[in-house]
Amino acid sequence: MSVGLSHYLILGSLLFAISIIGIFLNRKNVIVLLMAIELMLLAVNMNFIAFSHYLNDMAGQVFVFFILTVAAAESAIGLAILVLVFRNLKTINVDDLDRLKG
Amino acid sequence: MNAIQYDLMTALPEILVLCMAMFILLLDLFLKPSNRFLIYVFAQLTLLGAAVLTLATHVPAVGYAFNGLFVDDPLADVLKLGVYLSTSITLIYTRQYVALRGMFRGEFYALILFSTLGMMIMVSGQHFLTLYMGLELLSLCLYALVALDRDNPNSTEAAMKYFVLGALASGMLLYGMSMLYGVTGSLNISGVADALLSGAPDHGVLVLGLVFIVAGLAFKLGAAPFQMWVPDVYHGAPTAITLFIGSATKIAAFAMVIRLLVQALFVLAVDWQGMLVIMAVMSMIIGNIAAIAQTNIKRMLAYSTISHVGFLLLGFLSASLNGYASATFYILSYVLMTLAGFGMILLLSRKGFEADRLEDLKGLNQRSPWYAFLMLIIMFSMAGIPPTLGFYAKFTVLQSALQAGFVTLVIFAVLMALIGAFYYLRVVKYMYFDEPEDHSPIVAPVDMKLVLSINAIGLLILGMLPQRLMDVCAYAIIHSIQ
Amino acid sequence: MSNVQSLYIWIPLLPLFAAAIVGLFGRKLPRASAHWITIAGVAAAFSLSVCVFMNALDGHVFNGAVYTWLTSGGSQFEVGFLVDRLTATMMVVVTFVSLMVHIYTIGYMQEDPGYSRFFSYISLFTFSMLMLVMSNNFMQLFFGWEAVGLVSYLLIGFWVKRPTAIYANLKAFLVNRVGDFGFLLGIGMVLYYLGSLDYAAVFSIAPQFADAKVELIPGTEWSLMTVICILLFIGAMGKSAQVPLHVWLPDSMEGPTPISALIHAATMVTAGIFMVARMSPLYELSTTALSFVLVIGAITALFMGFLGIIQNDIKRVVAYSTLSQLGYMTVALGVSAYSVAVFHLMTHAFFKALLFLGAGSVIMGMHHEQDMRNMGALRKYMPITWITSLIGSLALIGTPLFSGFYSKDSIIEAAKFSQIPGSGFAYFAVLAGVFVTAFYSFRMYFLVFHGKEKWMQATHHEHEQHHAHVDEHTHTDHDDSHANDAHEEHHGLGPNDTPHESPWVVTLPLILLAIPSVFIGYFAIEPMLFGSYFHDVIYVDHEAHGVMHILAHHFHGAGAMALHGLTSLPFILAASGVALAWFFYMKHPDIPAAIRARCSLIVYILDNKYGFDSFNEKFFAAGSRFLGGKLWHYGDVKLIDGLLVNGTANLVIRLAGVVRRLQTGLIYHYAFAMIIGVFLLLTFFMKI
Amino acid sequence: MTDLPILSLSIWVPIVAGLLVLCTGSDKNASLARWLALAGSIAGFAVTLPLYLDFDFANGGFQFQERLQWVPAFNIYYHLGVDGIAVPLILLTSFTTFIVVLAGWEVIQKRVAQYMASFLIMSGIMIGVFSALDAILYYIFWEAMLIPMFLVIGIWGGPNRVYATIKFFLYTLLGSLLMLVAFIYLYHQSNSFDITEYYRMPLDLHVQVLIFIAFFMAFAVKIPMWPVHTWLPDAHVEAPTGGSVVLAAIALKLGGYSFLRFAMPIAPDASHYLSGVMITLSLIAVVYIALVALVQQDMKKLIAYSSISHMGFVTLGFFLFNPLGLEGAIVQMISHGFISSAMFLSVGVLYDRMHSRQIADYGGVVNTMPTFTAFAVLFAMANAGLPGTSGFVGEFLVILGAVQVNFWYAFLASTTLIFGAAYTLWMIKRVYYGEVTNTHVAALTDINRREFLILGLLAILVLGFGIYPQPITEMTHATVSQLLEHMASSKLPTL
Amino acid sequence: MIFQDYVFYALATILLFAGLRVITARNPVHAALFLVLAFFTAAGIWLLLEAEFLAIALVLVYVGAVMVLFLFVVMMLDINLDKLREGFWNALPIALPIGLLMAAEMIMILSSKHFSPDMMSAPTPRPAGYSNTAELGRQLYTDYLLPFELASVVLLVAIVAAIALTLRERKDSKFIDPAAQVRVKRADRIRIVSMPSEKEITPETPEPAAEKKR
Repeated sequence: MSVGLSHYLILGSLLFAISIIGIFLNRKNVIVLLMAIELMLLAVNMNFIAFSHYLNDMAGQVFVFFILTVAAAESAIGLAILVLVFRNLKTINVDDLDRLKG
Repeated sequence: MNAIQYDLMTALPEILVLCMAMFILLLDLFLKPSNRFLIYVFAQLTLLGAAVLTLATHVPAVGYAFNGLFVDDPLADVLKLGVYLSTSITLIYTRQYVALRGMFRGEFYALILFSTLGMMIMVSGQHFLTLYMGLELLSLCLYALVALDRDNPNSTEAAMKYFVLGALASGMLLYGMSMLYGVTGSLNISGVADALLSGAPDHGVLVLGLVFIVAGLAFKLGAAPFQMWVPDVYHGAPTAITLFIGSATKIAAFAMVIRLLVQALFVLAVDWQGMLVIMAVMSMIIGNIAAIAQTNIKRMLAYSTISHVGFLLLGFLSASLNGYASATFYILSYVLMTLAGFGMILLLSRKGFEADRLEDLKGLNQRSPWYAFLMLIIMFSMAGIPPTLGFYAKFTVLQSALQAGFVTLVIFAVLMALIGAFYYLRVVKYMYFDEPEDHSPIVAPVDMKLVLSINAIGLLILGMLPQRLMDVCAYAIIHSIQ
Repeated sequence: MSNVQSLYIWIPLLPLFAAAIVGLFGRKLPRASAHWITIAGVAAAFSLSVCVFMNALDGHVFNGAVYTWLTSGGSQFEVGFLVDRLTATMMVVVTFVSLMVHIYTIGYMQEDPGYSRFFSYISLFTFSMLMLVMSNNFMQLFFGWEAVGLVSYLLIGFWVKRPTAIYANLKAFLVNRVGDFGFLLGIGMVLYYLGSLDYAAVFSIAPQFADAKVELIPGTEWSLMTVICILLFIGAMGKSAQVPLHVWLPDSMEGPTPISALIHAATMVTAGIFMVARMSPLYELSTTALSFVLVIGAITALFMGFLGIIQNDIKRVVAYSTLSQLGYMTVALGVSAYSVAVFHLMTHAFFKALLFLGAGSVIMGMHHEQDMRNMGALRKYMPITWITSLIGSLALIGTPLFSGFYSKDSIIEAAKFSQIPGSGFAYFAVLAGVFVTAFYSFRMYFLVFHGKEKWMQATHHEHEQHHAHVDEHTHTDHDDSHANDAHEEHHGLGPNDTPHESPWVVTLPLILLAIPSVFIGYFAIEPMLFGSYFHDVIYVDHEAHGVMHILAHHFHGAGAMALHGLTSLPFILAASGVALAWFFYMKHPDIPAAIRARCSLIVYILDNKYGFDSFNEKFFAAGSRFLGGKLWHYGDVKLIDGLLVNGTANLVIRLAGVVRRLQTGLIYHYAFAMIIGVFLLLTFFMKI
Repeated sequence: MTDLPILSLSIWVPIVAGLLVLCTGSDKNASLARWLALAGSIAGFAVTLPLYLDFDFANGGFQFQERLQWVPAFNIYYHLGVDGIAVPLILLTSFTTFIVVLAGWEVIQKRVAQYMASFLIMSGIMIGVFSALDAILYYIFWEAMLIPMFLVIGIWGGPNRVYATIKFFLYTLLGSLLMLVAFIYLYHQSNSFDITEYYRMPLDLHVQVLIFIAFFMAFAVKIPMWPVHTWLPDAHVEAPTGGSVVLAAIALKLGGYSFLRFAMPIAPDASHYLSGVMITLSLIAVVYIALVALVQQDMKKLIAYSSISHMGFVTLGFFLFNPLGLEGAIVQMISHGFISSAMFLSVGVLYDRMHSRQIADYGGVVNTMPTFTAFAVLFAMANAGLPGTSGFVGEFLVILGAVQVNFWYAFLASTTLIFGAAYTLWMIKRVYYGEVTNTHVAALTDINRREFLILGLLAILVLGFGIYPQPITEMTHATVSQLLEHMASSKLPTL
Repeated sequence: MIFQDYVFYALATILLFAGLRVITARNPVHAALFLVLAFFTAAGIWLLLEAEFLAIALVLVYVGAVMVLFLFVVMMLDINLDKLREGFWNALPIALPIGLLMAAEMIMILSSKHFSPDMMSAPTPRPAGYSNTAELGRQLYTDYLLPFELASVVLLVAIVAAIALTLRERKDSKFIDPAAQVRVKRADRIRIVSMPSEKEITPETPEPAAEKKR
């Protein structure tokens, strides 16, 4: 079976599924949660690049470029927030982040 | 590729806001604390200037810029004006609040302006990429703003939740976009629409993409089941930021819905209608019912927002211009109500006192009949009782949904509105029927008092004379969507 | 005669104005003005009524509207007058008795703090009664009907502090309302089927509906006229206290005596009789209805008489005699002898008013002691009262030549000759009633005016006994501080007091009433019963109900009738009744007690008035309250409010708790929700 | 006819007056607020008078029409107009406002301006309901009325006021929201919110039935009909006297009026189709509620239940579809306005003095308050439907009308003669008659001039309309016959 | 293209394995490292797709910056790892079905005809002189100027936000601002108070509390 577009897309969807399972499993550890989200973005990027390649259209790659950029910025802010959380609550255990509920 | 269009004129307001935001960042470094208020003045001037520019460049036609990535149509102008107005009002309401909490800093205003920019981009985005960038710009600013009250564990927790879930939602949105890109071969909204109209691309993949896009949008709007962040973030964020998240950003999210679902994916209307119905129903149930159990006003208003989003979605169901116009009317009305509602909380809060519990409103009528009256109007407006703006807002969306034949859904919606009325009434109850526990005078700057009064009374006046606002919405929709 | 017609409106209005003036400003005006104003009003009404009466004797009939009350759906409801001989007769009787009572009241109520109020009420009553009798349509009839009920209510409860009085007035009103319930439905049927409420129109069209049927209960057919007549008669049963709606009348004796005379003997209670007489063109169309009327009347006549025997309260004896006499009148109606009924109504009005006022005079003399067992030998102290009461009693029992004889004997004769179903029983009942009437009337007479002066031994334990029959829950201990009010309490005479004759304002009406009680029958019988007096007013279908013809055939003049009466069965019965009373209460006063002890069951039944009161109390009053309580508790509070309204609210609140708990505050749950949301959306909308 | 926009004046004069009163602010200016409110209410009454004086009795259609474009996007007009049914109710409203202002004169001591203003504003709004000819305009007035009433009960009410007022609000809101849905539906059918347009529009039976049910929910709650009546006793009991008066005298009439204005003419076939149900519910209200009233221990509750029972007559009259029933129902509405006001005011008079509404706390009031008792008995009699009082007229006509439809309807309806008298007079007996039962009663003082004036005015009206009700029916006559004519013709689309 | 297929399968396998390890690794540090591995393999796959610049950028940006940042944070924060892993597998009964079902659905959809090689055949390979980087750059600075500018703003916001959130002046630090020292004026340091040399003792009127405290 020769590798075609579907393969890349399926790879992407599997990554996506893994990230989802990851979110479920690593529910308490925010850092791994963020990593799972990174995986999800990776899946997206995979899709974009595959499409871009098969459509013969650069737009997809451009999009990925920006996703990478934004993801970097996002990580910075996210980790800053994480640091704040740790400072204020002395934990990053998600279970302890339940002051706000109901 | 055509000749690249660098029509900077079209994006003049955005450019102004960007420049001013950076200017404020810089200015903040050189200002003595006693002159900090200049930042505020500049921020307000920026918004004013942007409004002037938007109006000045306004034409009743669709104009593209940046190679079709950016659009300037009447809808964008109207929504941008809404963004300016609500941001400006936000700044007025929050000035004292942030000053008392040590947040009166350049970063705050810069971030507000950056997020305004993000919203403007979202409003004017004509390309998935533009929309995404605008969205992320907004989101990143908001994450930071929510956490800006650094030593407050509630804010931090709220920021953490907002961030994680926001990132997840972005991921979903992107996944959806990637699918659409793959099927249509275009990232441009009109390109997608054209591709969908011209051929019969793979419907299954389209729906797959659609599901993820809808999920991403629903998150931003706060529609169930993607609403979970709303109460916690509204509650945990500093009230000033809550006000901002609750008002202006909803306009941007709304714009994105219009751009993506209506303009790009109109062909899939049958599919997204079904999704919106489910989400509308769930939002109305969860929003209205959970709000009843709240003791915190911010939280209650968060749930109220969710239910309002449910109503807002009804406007889209008819998939007609009339429906979009009614949704536009609804979102603008909602923003005005939310501004006033949170404004009232900000008015009552003092240094070290948030005034965000329902009990804090006890006996407001005795402390200040005028503000109690204003809050009364706000609450009845939110409940959709005439003669307030909220009534017409609900009326327009209900009529558009009924026009589309969703009779059962409309009846369900009014029943939910009935449940919703209960918790608004409870606020009135605290204000009017209880004796005050707190007799401290209400201290606030004059401009805030004035604007708040105008804002609340405006709900009443617009409720009696809604035609102008309706005209604006209809105008914006008709001239922007083919 | 337009000058006479314009007078008509003033006849009811003058008493009304008097009532209004005294009622509104009575407390600010001098005390005496209350009676002057009202007496002037009633006197004027009386004199005008006499004019009208004379005019009517000339054969003039007036029937016209005063104003249009309301127009609706093609029906005009008017206020108007029909003045014919029947009306004129009633007007004269009403205004005359009313005038007498007004005068009498000056004496009777002298010390009462509600003096002006009382005059206002009785004047208002005169107005209402006149409106009732003068009406030319059903609507106004109903107005008068209820208005007299209102005044009756107010007057029975005149002494507002007395628990018994305010119990009695409520009871009177409600029982009357039961009657009115039927009456109103009857009016509704009349309007619907006969198309009008105007007497003239209704009477002229009624014969066309003689055979009409209505289907009230699906599958059964009823004669329209029977339904209408019975419904209307139910109204009469309430007002004229026929069994089983009689229960209010004895209790109404809680009111001041003058009104007992005026309202509960002479006028208001006869409104039902008047009404049926007025409706004779309708009743003649339904033998079934007449039969019903007859049987009810007969039962009332006999069984209410029995109750008179065991009463010790002087007013109650008279009250039961009134009930019994109303039964007689009803019997007369039932046998289509309407004119006889009206005739008896008239004579009864005089002698019963006389008896009541006499009783009132006795009560005054005894300082508001009403128990006959504490009286005796009063003829020495109150001669005028004694003589007039004797005349009244003689008239009541039907002593020949007295007015009561003529009317009562005619009824008995009419019952005897009637052919309609139930007439046999009725004849027996009225005959037996004669004996009973004579017995209890003279029992009262002997106990009060003859025998020993028993008030000397009277003790106040009687006081309590008096209250034994009153309402249970309203009975509260009387506070002696209120006893200074003369009319508030029953005192009786102290051991050292002696009864005294009443002032002239009291005795004058007695005398004036005694005159017609003796003579009116003799003079009126021929024109009223057998002449053309009621010719165009009362309609009798002589083919079907020919009683009057037979009576006329047997009638040979008033004098001859009296002579014949001496040998007739009724007279013998009456005489034996009197004799028995004399034997029991004068000769061997210990016999009644012995009988009482022997026939405890019968006494028990009679004491409980056949159980009507307790049945009503337990079944209707308590039943309604029970039902209402259950409906309220289970229907409103539990089901509608509890389950549906608050239940829904609670459900929503509980749901709110559940939804709220979904918001766990944990990021991962939120993320799960989002993912599951996407998953479900995808699954639902997935297209392959 | 004058050229003045009488209806607009009738609506806005009291509202503006109310706002002015509100501006007097705190209780420091209480007496100013009172006088201003009195002047406002008198002015409000005065401007409604031309409606009667200039009324064209022969015309059954709408008069005094005003029509301005309002929200062109939805073809909503500021369209006012009245017919013979609305005018008496408008007059009743403006008059009752005057009474209420007087009644609250000394009784209300806290937040006087707000109290007075609420009633003035409410008056304008309710007149708006009676005169609106545009469905949305009507709806706005209809709902807006809830707000001041909500506050009145909640602020000045009794101990359980919060429950009562929220119940009142939500109950009524439930119905009216469904009505709104019906309006929108009709709008989509006709592209108009003009009520007269709806009258002409043909509709399928099942559509009519649905619309009728939606209207029914709104109006039946308001009237209220069994089984959606339970808000009323609570609201009445907890409301201050003025609130009870307005609720009973006018608010309930909004429902009755609306049946005539909307439900019946818009869905005539459904009305006929469902008339059996409606009559059954009405009769349940008459009988069931009367029994329930009998056992009430609280005077206001008793009167509230009596109101429901009387309103049962109104709905009964409507659905008999004959002129007697219909006019009887209208007269009943007007007369109930006076009588229930008077009854509630009477309770208010007692409550102001003793701060109890429990029947058991009273007894022998007549001894200390004779004048007042005279009034109370008069009104009780009127409540019991005594001829010569206005209470009789409506019941009489409705019963006459009911006989023509079905004897047993009339039979059940007539039981009110007994039950109505029973619960009213039993209460009178327990409260007013008898010995003075306790020291509180002994300390009572008779009514003052102000109270005398109020009760006297109402007494005159109660008697006046009892003796001469023709002015009301004269006014409604043409409208009623036109309505019945309209009802007689089917609106089903002809195929 | 057989070779490329093998490469694809190999890389894909590693990628999926790395992904799985990311989410299951006991230690967040290991997770981060597996993520790095995943990114590397992904970059490899992207090379197959002729997205050379992005492949390099992924490694540089992500591995070089983001992942390092992750690791930095992980190590900086003193975290009790065991606690975080409590009940780790509890969620599996939900996670696995949902994840797998979702994947199945997506795969079913994505393996549609539309994406099959017949419909969307692989483009012809680029000529040797073709520069993916140049092409990307050209588009970035022309067609996608607006997002490019926005990206810069996003990064600026990230900087500002990160600083605003985490930079704090420690209260216990003894930092002295030299500029403030230079700028100081006499009036800031001393205050001349004129006091009467003698003062009557007035015990009745105590001094205001505020002054006393000062």
